[in-house]
Amino acid sequence: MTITIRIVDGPLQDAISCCGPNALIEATTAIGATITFEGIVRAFEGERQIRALDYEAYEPMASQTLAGLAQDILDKHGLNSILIEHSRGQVPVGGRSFRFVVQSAHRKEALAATEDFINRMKCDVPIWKSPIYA
Amino acid sequence: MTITIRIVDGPLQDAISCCGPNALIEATTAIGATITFEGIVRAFEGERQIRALDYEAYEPMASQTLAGLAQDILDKHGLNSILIEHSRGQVPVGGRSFRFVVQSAHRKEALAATEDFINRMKCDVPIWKSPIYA
Amino acid sequence: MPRCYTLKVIVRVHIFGELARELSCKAITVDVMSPAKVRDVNLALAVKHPMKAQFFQTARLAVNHAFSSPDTPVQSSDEVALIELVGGG
Amino acid sequence: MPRCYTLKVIVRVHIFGELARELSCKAITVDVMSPAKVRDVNLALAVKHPMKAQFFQTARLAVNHAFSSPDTPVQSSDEVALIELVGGG
Repeated sequence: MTITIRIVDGPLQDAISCCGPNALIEATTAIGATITFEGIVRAFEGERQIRALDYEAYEPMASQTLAGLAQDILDKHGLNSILIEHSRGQVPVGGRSFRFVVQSAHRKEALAATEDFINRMKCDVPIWKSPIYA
Repeated sequence: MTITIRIVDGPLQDAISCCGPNALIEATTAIGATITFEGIVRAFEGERQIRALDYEAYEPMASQTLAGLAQDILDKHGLNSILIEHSRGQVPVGGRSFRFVVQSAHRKEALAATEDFINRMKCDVPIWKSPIYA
Repeated sequence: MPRCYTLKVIVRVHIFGELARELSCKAITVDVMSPAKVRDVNLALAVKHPMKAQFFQTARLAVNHAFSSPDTPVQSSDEVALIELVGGG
Repeated sequence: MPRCYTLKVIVRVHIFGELARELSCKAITVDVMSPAKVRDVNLALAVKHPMKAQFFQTARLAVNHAFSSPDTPVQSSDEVALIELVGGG
């Protein structure tokens, strides 16, 4: 069981940093499902066009809270691994600012964990975003 | 709105074939969430160790059913795009046999669509798997 | 004039997966009376395989790559497939 | 012997995001009486910013990077942060 938390400056890379998704997290033949959720910066905040979002993370609390939440979710759903990457600083429109990767034996718990995590993250993780208007 | 269906011989590649996930599906600044679900062949079927799964697809019905289901889900949840890749033939333990990628404006509909699709796929898509024991 | 003969429809039903392995074949051929419907094919399959009669009587059949209803007409030229026990992914 | 003076705790509360932009600062410093609890800090924030009193009275504070309860003790050396209106991802 592996938990990886990364706060990354600027937009996240296309693929998870380092190796392939399997190699990266856990190479076990018991994994039957992987879900990757990615958050991407959209061109509009409400009615107004933006060129980027600026993310402010209160560290080390942001990482600690993400790790604590990941551990909760991992235990609750009986998962194999969770990886979380979140941007800090500016991410332009179209860029990835958040990635959540879960690996588990079956698809059911992977899906439930993804939903659970994303709902809870918005409340408790001290990361703020500010629009930078176009 | 794009729907892509691919039946691939053998295991799926690490990344979605061709370009990055964004470029591949839809490059629009309205996309705020991407979910990638991947099914991976596990080492055990029940108590018995396997070395691979052999997938048999009844074509063109398999592709047609996947496309019809994808269209339903896309319309129902108001998504931007769906990509589906499914293996045919042998996929060894640890290999990817299924990939579902959805892009939407918000995370909520992407999550709901992923769950909806995976639940419905198991019932209606004429693809059978047979264990190849170790 | 009385109708003294029946027209026969020969239907080849493709089977897959576990079922194909169990029966050691890729298709089951059955004869049904014309005009034939999907329900007749189900019944003919059940008669041919009495050990699995209950399964065949209600198994889901596709005609020309589309799921059918019991009243869907079936002709010899149609491609019929039994789409049951599916489990991709 | 009567206690004729109060000990004062100076608490610096870090603020972020929209709130920091609105108040044009990164932290709010408040004085509270010793021994201080988180509820005292909330109240002091409300008193200092009457226009946002209702918000500050119930805003969630973290003490040394952990979410607190109203009765969590606070000292001058503690790192206090207001974690409200969070919205990462």
